[in-house]
Amino acid sequence: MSETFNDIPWRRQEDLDAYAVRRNVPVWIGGKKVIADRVVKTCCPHNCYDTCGELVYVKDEKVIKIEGDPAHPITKGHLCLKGFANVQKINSPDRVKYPLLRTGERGEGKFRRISWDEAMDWMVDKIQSIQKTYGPEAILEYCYSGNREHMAKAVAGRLWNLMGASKLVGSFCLLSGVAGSVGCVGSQYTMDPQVWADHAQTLFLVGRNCTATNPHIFPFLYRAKERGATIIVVDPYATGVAAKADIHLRPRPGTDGALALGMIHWILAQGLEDKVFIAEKTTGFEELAAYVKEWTPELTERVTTVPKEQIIRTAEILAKTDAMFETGYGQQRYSNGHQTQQALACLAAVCGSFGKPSANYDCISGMAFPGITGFANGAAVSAPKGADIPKTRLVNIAAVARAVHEAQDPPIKGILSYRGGLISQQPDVDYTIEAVKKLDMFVTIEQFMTDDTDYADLVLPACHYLEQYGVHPSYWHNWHQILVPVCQPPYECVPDAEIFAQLGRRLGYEAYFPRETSGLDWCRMLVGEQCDFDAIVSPNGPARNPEKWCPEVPYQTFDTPSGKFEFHSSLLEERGKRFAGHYDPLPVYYEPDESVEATPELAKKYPINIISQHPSFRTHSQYYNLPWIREIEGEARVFLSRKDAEARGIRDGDKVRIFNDRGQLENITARVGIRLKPGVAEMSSGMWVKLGGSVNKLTKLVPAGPRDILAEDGILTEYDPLLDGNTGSYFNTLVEISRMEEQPWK
Amino acid sequence: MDACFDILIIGCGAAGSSAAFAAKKTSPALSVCVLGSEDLPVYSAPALPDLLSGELSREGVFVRERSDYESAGIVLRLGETVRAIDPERREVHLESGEALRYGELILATGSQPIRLRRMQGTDLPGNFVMKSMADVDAMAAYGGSRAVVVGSGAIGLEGSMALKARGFEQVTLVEALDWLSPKSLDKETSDELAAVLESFGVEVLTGEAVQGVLGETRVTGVRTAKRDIPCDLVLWGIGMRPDVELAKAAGIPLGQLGAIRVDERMCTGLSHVYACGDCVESTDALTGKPAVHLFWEPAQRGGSVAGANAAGADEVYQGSLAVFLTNKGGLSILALGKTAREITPEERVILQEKRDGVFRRLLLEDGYLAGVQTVGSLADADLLCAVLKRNAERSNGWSLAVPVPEECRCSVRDVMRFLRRQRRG
Amino acid sequence: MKRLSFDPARCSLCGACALACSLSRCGRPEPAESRIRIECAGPDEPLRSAVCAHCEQPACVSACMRGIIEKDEKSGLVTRRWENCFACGACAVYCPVGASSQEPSKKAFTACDLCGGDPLCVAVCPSGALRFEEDAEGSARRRSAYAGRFFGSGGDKAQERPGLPSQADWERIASAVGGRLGVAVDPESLADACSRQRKAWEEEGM
Amino acid sequence: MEVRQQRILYIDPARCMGCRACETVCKLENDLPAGPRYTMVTEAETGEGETEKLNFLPVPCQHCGDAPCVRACPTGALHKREDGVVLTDRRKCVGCHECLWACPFGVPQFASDGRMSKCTMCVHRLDEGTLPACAANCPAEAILCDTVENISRILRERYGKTVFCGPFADRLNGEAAR
Repeated sequence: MSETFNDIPWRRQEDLDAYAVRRNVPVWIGGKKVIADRVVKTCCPHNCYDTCGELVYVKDEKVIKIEGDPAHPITKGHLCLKGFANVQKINSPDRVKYPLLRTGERGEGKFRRISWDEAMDWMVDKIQSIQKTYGPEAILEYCYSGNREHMAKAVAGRLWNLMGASKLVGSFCLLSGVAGSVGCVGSQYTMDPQVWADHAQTLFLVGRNCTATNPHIFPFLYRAKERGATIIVVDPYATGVAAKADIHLRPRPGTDGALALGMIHWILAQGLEDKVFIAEKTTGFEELAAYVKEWTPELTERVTTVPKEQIIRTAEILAKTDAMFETGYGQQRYSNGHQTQQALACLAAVCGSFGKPSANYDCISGMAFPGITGFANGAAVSAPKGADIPKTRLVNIAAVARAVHEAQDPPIKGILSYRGGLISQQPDVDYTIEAVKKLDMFVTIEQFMTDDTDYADLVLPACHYLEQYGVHPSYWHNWHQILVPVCQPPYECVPDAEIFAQLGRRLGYEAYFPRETSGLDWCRMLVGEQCDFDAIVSPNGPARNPEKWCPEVPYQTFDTPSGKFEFHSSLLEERGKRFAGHYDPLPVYYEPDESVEATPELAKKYPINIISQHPSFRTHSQYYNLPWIREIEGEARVFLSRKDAEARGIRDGDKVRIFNDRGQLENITARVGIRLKPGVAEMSSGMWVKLGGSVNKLTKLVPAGPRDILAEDGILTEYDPLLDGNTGSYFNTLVEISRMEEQPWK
Repeated sequence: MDACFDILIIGCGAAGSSAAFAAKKTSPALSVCVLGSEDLPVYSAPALPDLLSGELSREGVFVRERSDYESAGIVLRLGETVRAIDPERREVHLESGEALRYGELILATGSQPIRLRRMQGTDLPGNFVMKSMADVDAMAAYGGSRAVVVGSGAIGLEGSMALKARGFEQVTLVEALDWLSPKSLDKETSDELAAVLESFGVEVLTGEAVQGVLGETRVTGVRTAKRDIPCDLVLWGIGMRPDVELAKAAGIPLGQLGAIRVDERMCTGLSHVYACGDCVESTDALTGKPAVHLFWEPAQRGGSVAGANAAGADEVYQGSLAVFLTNKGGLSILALGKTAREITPEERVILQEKRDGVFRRLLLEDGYLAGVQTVGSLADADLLCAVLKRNAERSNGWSLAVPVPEECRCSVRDVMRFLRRQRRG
Repeated sequence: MKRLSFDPARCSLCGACALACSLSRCGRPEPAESRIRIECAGPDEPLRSAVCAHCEQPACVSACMRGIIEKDEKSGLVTRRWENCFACGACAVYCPVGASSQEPSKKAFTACDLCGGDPLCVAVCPSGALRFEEDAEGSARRRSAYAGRFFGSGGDKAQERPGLPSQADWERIASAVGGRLGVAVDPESLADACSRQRKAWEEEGM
Repeated sequence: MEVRQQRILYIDPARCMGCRACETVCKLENDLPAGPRYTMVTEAETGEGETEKLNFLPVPCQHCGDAPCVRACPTGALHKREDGVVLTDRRKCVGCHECLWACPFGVPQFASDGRMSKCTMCVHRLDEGTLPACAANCPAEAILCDTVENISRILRERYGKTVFCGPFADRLNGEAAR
């Protein structure tokens, strides 16, 4: 075998040629024609709306080129900049190639290469000794969306279930919005974009920077716009999609809910509401109408800083035209995020924007959590029949650092982390690092030496998503393609599911992790009978998910307890009787945890509200280490308004310090301009801590969402992700910015 | 076992040396060997007149030290004469009997000065050429105070100035044709040049063919068609001839001008054999026709192209310009492109001026600048050179060549102003 | 490597670069002694800079009959041991950009050496037409400036040729040159030299 | 001489939304390391108050009709093909940077070998009848590569309708299409 491929006896070798769409295909590379051995169809499983169809060209078991799959009805053969950078990523010389065992102190980043056998021995030994000393619940997985496909997580889930480890639940991304939305609407659906593109008269986008997170929406937006539709964008940040909008509303961060309430007020005051829809398909309208009385345009302007003329104009357009609501996730990354989404859902209902090809409401597709909705048979994989699966405590990922710090009986002593940047992505970096340092075992499965690997005891070489199987239905459009490995894993990299299967076998669960079960088998087991599995495996696919899960025009009916849209949410009301938190049946507005209004004393010290968008250059913390991407993105930057810059003597291009009581960032390049209104700054999330640009040095661990999981230290016995849902409230962060003494140009 | 080199270079002059360094730069892992017949690393032949005049020290003439080759990882074997090349077996046979094997061979065998061996008296002591350092050493050792310089090419002009500067009382420059450097200059320019030479005390005789060298045991004079000129030594500067004996014997195809034919990558007609320098026939950048340009710059540049390509690169040599350039001790002359005789009278416009001691003559062909001759300054040399090169490409579909507009064809100054404007945008 | 980057659109043709350069060479504001020359064919004609570009395949290196011009692989600079120059002029003839010229005060042909990494001409250029930067930087800046012009974000001004330096500019330039050379430089003499140069151009009909 | 139809790369700034996919698809297609950027998406901020917005403009080679780089190149390394594509013969380039100083768009790039290279309009693809990589991939369909006539037609089709529909004025006057 070549030196780029080491044989590992238990790593599966499969005939990947079976997946070829075409064979011996000429393809241009750098102006030269190369014959690729095969082209394989797969999809991108990153945490992104688009879930693009991809055609991957492979030669000598190396990915040489990626193209969009032109047959994909939504992504139409187009990829984003990261899609192409995957060629550089998968072939990067910096990949973790072998298991590495820490030799220095945590944080030093010193390792030595060991064999997989040694690595497995080390893990088994550690896990068993932790289990013996503290009990099985002292072990926890940490996993998020680096590769967002569901199959390997379910296979890992099988292992945690068998072991009786603490179980990771929740999300720190979007569940607070989901809770607000589910409370009013019930099950979540999205309408295919080509439907609204041909019918909607108005597009209403909230908190959604489509350039970075949803580029494939643009042809549909343009189709609508060129048909004469009005585009309205709500975002404090002047995004690329805002630039294409007819109206751009720029509320103070965290006040989108108030903005929606103000619009509902105006619509009701003018009698513009959809009276038929309200009468036939909703409940609780009177309670809402009574509450929004106070939200006059004047009050709304005062709270949101959006001029009342703009509020009125927008409200009238939404009410008078067929308006399609495409809400994103930015607006719900505040401690009041669930309320904001609830208010937006109510606004859509007041406008009658439900159940029509021209006017509907998209928050997230239920396909985002197929195991919860029942599309995927998660239990079949993670809770095998006949196994003795103990009920264990649950750890909420939105407060995982708190849980590690505070857990008793047993404490959390071992974390096996994969597909997530624990240190760079969780709020309050220093607090997270302290938590990691308390562990007896911190194992990461990684493709590169990240912030996490520096603190890990053992680093295992992960596979790129193109080297493993997976199931990842999109949470925006409704087309589905199974991920298949396009090439054999290089070096000693092993697909995630196979690592867990082998670990399971080594921990004594041979019966539950048969060697002959392939990734495709696990995928098939997970997807179950809900769709024609073979139709979505390369060379076939993609295929639309069945109507049952993705109606073409959703929300003709609602599956709330009342069977109607609930302005006054009975689900949230009931849930609130059982758990501490903020389960308000109405979309009552309250200030975010930290803001110039909520914490005026703190705001004297730290007057700038910093928000952190997801840039197009990266998916969270991935890709920045690639030369192509780094060249485009450049160094860490903070955007601020001219007024704020002037007041601090900061000029465009200056190096600045950003700080609050939780931490500080130095030598960040200031970009002064129009992107933000005074009082707001923006710094993209996901930059690595060790590169000095992690905004999470400044953010605070305050999970948004109705349930107050901090009161429970993030350790739960029962959890409903759709109603308790939490999100890191990254954007309610106050800071001060100052110019550095030392400037590079002097 | 025979020594074996990835790249073997015959000749350690400008072309051979630059080929060696270029090859190493392109592919440092390859083994490179340079064979030189003189026991000296590369030195500047064009600087020999300054060595003769005494302006430069011996050390000052060298371009590279032996240690430069060593530190670049090049094997330098000096004082080696090559007997034959066996392209079949990819071997080079030395006089010593040793055979060297090669992967790629680069011929940089240079040129030899033309000698009139059959003319009476040319074998007497006191007959000199100026090609090598040994020639200058010999001349310096020989001494004397009166010299006749035959031929008015660069060697003739610079040689006579150098002898004057060396302290010779009488230096006579004899040119058989009607004026000086007739291949490069028109008569008008030549007259300017002659005046400059005479102002330095060089006597200029044109239209006088040398018929013999006088003397019994050593040179005592030169006989021309018109007179006998008494002198202590004769410096012959009547031309150079590419040294192609080895190539010819090895069956390497020669061009119509008798030098080794190479393509733009400096490949000869035999695989694995490159050639560069004075021994090759390349393309004239202005005419596009085959040309043998025996200058430093083509040798140096052609050498680096040959070296790089032999080491695996893909470089091209875009031909060279016939540049007549001398800028020494107050003698400053530059001629580029065509002379008046090379342009048909109907298509020809000639402009000439002398301002502030600078003589400038511009020749337009069909309205395009086609020739330049200046005496007294090199100012704007780069511009004129660039315009000539651009005009040479005017047959190309996308050529940027622009004729000088009618209204500017009145004076040198107008043309120069137009050309300056043309250079950008 | 960083190199002298010239933006013709931003040059006011004030000649400060050449004056400063010559001051550092021979102590006089004498454009003929400068190693940088801004060539101008007329008031509305495009400008070009004649200054050593430190080419990758330098014509001067192969032209030089003394072998004293070298391309330094590490720094990327084209260096000259000009003390050994015997002034054959070949570098000037072959240089594609006209950057090599015989300095009257020296016997030798010379070219810009980037002042050892901190070019004086860049320090004095009052309009930002000359910069010392990486290629990528210069390219990105030009591209962004173009976008600014395209969308009209304050780019209109950038399109006009900037005006000549003011009195204050000349004072700043004089003090920058003086500070670097450790001598007093009279701002008047610079302004005078500038207007002399412009007059000469006018006379030339440019 | 018969002039072949001139092909251009046209960027529709109304459509470009700054995703930068053209930058990496170009890197991949042309096998470029970090360094030379055949195209680069630039951003410009315009407006004040309510009209403040970001604008995006990818800047590949403009393949100018009368290309200043071709004029400026002293070694003849640049030329314009009959169909309008400006191409570089890298073997003739000496790396003098004259093209970069002359180009109003900052397009010429210099790879680690110091020679100029730039956007070729993907001639290798054009010659096979496919679009340049950036144009083929653009998720916003903002990059067009065609003859001037065809591009003009596409743009009229895109924006003609909008003019007649009017963004929303008539609907606000009570004539909702509902």
